[in-house]
Amino acid sequence: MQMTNDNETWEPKIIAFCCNWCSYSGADLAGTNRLNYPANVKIIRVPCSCRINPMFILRAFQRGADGVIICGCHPGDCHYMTGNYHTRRRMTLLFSMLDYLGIEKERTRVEWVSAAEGQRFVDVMNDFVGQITKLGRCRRLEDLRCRTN
Amino acid sequence: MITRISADRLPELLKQISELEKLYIPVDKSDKVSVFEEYEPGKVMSTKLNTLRSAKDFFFPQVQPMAKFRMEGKKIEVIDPRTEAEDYCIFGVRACDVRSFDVLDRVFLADPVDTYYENRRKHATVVSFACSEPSETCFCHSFGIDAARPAGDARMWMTEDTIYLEGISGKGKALLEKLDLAALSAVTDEKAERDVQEEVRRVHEIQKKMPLYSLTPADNREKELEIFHSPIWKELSDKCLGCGSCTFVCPTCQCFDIEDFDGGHGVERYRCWDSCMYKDFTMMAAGTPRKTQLERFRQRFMHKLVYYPIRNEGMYSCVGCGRCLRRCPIHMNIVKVMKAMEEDAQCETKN
Amino acid sequence: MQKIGVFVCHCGTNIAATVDVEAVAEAARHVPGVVYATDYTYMCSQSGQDLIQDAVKKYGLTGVVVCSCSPRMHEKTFRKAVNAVGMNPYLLEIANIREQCSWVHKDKEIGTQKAIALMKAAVAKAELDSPLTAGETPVVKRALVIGGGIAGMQTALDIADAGYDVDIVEKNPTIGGKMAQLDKTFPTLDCSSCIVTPKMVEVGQNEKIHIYSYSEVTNVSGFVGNFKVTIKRKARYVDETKCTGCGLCTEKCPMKKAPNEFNLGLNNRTAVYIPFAQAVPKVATIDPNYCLMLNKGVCGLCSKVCGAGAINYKDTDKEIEVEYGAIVAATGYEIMDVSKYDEYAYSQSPDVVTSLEYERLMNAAGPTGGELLRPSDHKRPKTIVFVQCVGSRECDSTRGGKPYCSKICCMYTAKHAMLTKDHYPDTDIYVFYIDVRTPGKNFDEFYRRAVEQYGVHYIKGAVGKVTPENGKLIVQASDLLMNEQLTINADMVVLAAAIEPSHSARHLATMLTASMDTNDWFTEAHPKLRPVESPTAGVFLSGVCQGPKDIPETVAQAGAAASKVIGLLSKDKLAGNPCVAHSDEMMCTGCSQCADVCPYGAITYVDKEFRMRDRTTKVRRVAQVNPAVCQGCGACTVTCPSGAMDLNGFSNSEIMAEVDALCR
Amino acid sequence: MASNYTVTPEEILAISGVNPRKCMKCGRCTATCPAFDEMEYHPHQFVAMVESGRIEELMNSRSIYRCLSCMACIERCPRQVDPARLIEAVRLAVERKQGGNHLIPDQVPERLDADMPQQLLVSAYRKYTK
Amino acid sequence: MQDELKKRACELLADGTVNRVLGWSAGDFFYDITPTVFESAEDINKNFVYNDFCGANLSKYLIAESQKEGKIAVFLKPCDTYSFNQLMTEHRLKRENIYAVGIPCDGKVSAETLHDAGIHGILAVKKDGDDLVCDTVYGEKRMAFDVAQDERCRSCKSRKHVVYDELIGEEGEVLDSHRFDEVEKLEAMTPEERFNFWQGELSRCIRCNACRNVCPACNCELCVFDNPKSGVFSKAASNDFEDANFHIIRAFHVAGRCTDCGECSRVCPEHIPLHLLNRKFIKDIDTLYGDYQAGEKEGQMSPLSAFTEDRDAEPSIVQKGGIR
Repeated sequence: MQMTNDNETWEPKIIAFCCNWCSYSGADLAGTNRLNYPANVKIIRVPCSCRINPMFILRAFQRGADGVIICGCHPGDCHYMTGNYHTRRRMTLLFSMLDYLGIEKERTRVEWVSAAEGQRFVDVMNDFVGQITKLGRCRRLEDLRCRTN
Repeated sequence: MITRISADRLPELLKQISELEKLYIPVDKSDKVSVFEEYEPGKVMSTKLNTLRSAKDFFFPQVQPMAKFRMEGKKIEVIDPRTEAEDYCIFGVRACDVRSFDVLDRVFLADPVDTYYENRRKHATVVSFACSEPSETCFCHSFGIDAARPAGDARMWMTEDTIYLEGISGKGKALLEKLDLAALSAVTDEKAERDVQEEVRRVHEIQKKMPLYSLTPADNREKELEIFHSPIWKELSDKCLGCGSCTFVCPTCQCFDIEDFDGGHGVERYRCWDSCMYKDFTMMAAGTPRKTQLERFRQRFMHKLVYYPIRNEGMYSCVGCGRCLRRCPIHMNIVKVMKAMEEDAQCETKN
Repeated sequence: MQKIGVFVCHCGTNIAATVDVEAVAEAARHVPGVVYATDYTYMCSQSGQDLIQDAVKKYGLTGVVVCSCSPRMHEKTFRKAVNAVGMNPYLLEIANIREQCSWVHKDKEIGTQKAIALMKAAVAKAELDSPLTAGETPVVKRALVIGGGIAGMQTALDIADAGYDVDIVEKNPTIGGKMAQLDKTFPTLDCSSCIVTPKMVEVGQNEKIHIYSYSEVTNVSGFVGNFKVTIKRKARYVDETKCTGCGLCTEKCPMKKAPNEFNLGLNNRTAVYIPFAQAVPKVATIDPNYCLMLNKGVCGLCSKVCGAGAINYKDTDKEIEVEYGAIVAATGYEIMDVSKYDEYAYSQSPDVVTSLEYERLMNAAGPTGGELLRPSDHKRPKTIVFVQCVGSRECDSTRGGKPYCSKICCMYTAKHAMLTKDHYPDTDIYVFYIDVRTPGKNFDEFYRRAVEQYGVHYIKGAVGKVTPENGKLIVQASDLLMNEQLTINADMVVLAAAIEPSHSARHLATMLTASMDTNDWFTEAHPKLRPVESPTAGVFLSGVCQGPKDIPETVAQAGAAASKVIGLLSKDKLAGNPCVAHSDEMMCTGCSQCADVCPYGAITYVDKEFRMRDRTTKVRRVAQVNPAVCQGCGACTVTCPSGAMDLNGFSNSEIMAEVDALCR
Repeated sequence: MASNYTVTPEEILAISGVNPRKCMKCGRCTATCPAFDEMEYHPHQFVAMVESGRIEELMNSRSIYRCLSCMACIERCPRQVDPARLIEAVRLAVERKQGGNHLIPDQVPERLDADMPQQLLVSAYRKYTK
Repeated sequence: MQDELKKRACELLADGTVNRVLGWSAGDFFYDITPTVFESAEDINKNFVYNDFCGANLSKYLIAESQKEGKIAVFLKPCDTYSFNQLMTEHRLKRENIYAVGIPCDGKVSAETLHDAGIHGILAVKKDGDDLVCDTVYGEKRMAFDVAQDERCRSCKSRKHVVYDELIGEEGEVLDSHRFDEVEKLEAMTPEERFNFWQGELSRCIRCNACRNVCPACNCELCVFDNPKSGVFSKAASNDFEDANFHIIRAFHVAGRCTDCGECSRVCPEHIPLHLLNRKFIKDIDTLYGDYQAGEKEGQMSPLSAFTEDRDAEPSIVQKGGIR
């Protein structure tokens, strides 16, 4: 591992999976209202939070993401009725397992953001980026072959 | 010329070697786990019979980077990761694993030479370690290997209080010469020779008591097709889980696959162990040549006991280390296969 | 090799102000797979779309990425545009560089870098996009309404009005439902049967409507537009086509001890019966539990008197299978069994009645001919206690209590109190309430009338115990406002029992793969926006089966359900959503986990024969997704351990390619 | 120590294990209470008082000793608020305030005497056999 | 016990109940046990064994065997019956082709444990009271049976057979095991320590797939890691990520389905305590969603497919050390 003094230039990479119906619209609303949040957050649109396979989250960490956040409709509001209930169980268990393996629980998060909660989306992202920045680079699941250099 | 040193000087001996070149010794990580590791002062050499993984890793590691393709936009640059290896010493290799190097050499060093293997192989000095307490799973003697007098560049015996060293090849002798043996109060004398002879005799006596002592492989070079079509394979392979543990712990299995990994900025091409027991082994667009577990199972054992000897003057590509006997989840191991082949052959002759 | 075109929109200055759009286009040109990239002021304008269309033709593009506003804005626009020049619309991807980039970042450098990353992710996904075509299925132009109460009748009438055939399946011998049993309706106090019986006649006479009375749905298969429904026609022992409903058989029948369901068992009827005078269809039914001929083989009187020769003792249950395009559940409600609430002595005294029983006791066509007489001694009650919320709003379900408010009790109790006072002004009426809930047009006015005009004693508090004693009912209760404990010697106690879903609803929901809440009310597809649709496509909800409602609400929902059905039946073919799950049968193990999580019941299993690599064949159970039913949530794709399930348009490899690109 | 002991509503809730906020003020507890006439505060008031934090008043009231622990209110309560449990908890709080604590069942027999009210025995019996 | 099983197996063949018997046979030693299908009484009398080393779970073999012609008898130890039920739940077995015989088990031993304890040259093993007595070339060696047992047997969850057509011996009970103790120890560590622990263990993984191929829950037609189209295809554990990724995904795929039979840890040639991953999921599921034992009943819904609308914990419940 040769990246010792790169923390000055280091910017966290954060992948946000957003469900199409609530959270992606919430993120759009944040834009419509011209609310700011860090550019480190990159959003991937999925039809429902229950579409998110643990493989995607591990993949993000492999490729150098420092935090992964999943946003879905509030429980009870899922466009597909039950999707986020599945997400809730799956991700609770997955995050617990990741933490068990030493991948700090602060690096993964699930938030319920509705289409009306543009401000909340921004607050959540600001908070999450801050949290990841404090934690620093995620090396524990990183695949060095994916490094730029 | 055998040199004897007091056994409690072993750490100093190791330290001396490590000052000359990189040194690898077997280390016990726990009761259950022993592995080859780079020597550092304070590390204690394992006297376990065998490491979990075989010593083939040194020359034929599980993952061997072969090339890198760096991509910048639409430009591609090819990078050769090969660099000349430094000299290093592998200390404490058992007789069976030492023989496995010969088996692998005949594959990788035959024309065309595998440069990745050759690079690692030619820089290594192998110091073998005679077995003092063979186990019932050991059957190296079946393949003409003397566990009590292992091959290698140099060899070592260890009794309760003494270690004995002997150089074999030029490389091995040279290494021993470079050591300051006097500082270890080493003695080279007749007693050393006698002690070793006695130790070898003792071990041979023990071996005679082992259940696998009488196991002798038949020379099957003439019976290739007969064995290939034998009914034994179905029964044996039905039980096989097709997991591949045997191939991965085997010191002589040398199948590999070449894969590309796209890391986003470039592609890394690497070679990694593969197993002929896998259903996707040598998968091609049209499928695989061996479609059933029977064919795959047969392939592994035919290769070890028939095909390899045919091409290598009767040399088997099993060294009797016993790892597969211990690790196969369902104990469907090479000994059972050898015995089934033998029984089958006897039936044939009777008929 | 893919040939991708990238089109970067300025959106005036909306994007261009914080994103260097030219730099994004330039960066795109260096991305492997991209053969053309450009930027333009308004990509969504006609000339912008022309630009895309020209490039598709000129460069033979295999994929298009538009970097612009949210896909929720213009994905459809651009998909239509590329489709117009022969490209599959699902080969187009949007990179959202406005809402999720230029509008949320201020620094142009940062904005540009992020826009480039988003563009690359979209390109990565576009490279893996495959053309998708929505499947089409024909629609059977016939609807099924399950339940013939006011909800079912209204839905059927509205659908029939639009010219479509409708069948009603009703488990009772007549349609009409609960409303036919009511005396008056609140808050107008108009006669219930005067409203509902003309509707029943209208249904019976409508040539587009076919009534399967005394029938049940026993199996449902298929999916939206193409349901196959098995209807069991229970043996009636009377030929519907011959019976004229003259009623002669019911007069002659010697077996007169069958409890009269229509009057809730408050009196008896004959073994051959017509539930009530205005029944539709007006056809007699023989009750096999009581008929002497069917049980003992002696009698046969009805057959002898029937001039039409309609009686058939050898009748058996028959099953018929009918195809429908849409199904409406209108299964209504039942009154909860209050016998477990023994403190109210319902099972100890006949003078403790439920409100529906009280309704019959008040009804001119009821067992007492409309005169209010208490069941035990047929005397007129002088003091009547009404107990509210019996079984409703309960946390504890061990006695069958319901956590919900039954909604209609407050109003019908006020109605009962007033009607009673109207007929017998000297009656003392006490209503023990927890809350009085009167939201609705003219509802509170109605309730206040009971208090102010009629002097009904409304007491905030509950009844603790009812003890039958010497022909009286000793009611022990609390008055919370006065902070005192009361004892009332009542002649009758009327329990406002909770209403609960029809007991057959759960079984029906399973057949329909429609979901239900924990109380067995049908769940709507969206609680706000799709209140009359079930989450299962093609299944609609009408009336109380979805939750407690009064009559006008029920009728309104029935009409809404009808309009949804009409909307569905008006289509000749249904175009599906192509972004649906599909299973790779070679990999599927048939473990059923995907079906467990599918909220739509879109996954079924078949035993399929496979040719193995070694040329043997093997029969395996594999999952199949019905694309007409699947809505594309993707829950199954994650639950599938072998990765056999994947989602079109959001495949595993596509999402991972996006992850890779964004992490780069 | 003992005299400084103050009782918070949270403590009452922890002891009783019920949530008085679930009460919808139907009054079934009061309607059914056989000791109603003896009480200054009635079961439904108990619930309201605990909820609004008026614990001290309750502890000083004789009403809590009028409860027979007949559990009729628990039986009737539709919301699982179980007033009798709250009353029991308040009684326990009083005892704690006096420096006492839970009795263990073995200590009960030695404290029995002829003056002990019958209802206390019944109450203890119910408590310790649950 | 062995004789009783042999007798019963022969009877079942003789009376035509079955045409094959799935049991165990040994090779040169008493411990190199191989699951074997017997077709004749002769074969059974000659080769059938049932001893302390018969740890192999036979239920997975039934996936293929029950598809074949005729009925097969299978001997199932208590923990194997859980796997059997789970496979039934997942529609992987043809029940009508199986005759399940429940047999007792009081803990199994792997020869590896003896070897690792330095007992070599073993010629025979006997049980003597609470000890295993090994007759070796180097003299008699003793080891307490408790210590010699596989980890999974020391923390045995159940001696009860949850399914069988016939039971030989006495029925046991579900035990109050301490199988989560090790998991709890790990949870109590710092993330750093946990990470180092797991990296130390998982980095030894050689991706031989023994854990996967022996696992009754891993019965996919094609594993995602063998499927070039899955996006996670890879043959080698080329680095730390791949090591962890394989085992996390595998544990997740069997979560809610893993019966904790412990075969994965038994067969791992690198002695990686894989059961600690599966048990973490089991423990979390028990804590959050109520006790659930996969395979306890046929047709159970996996807790990962089920949910409650209002009682499920939010993912934020995961605190340091996961769910405690």
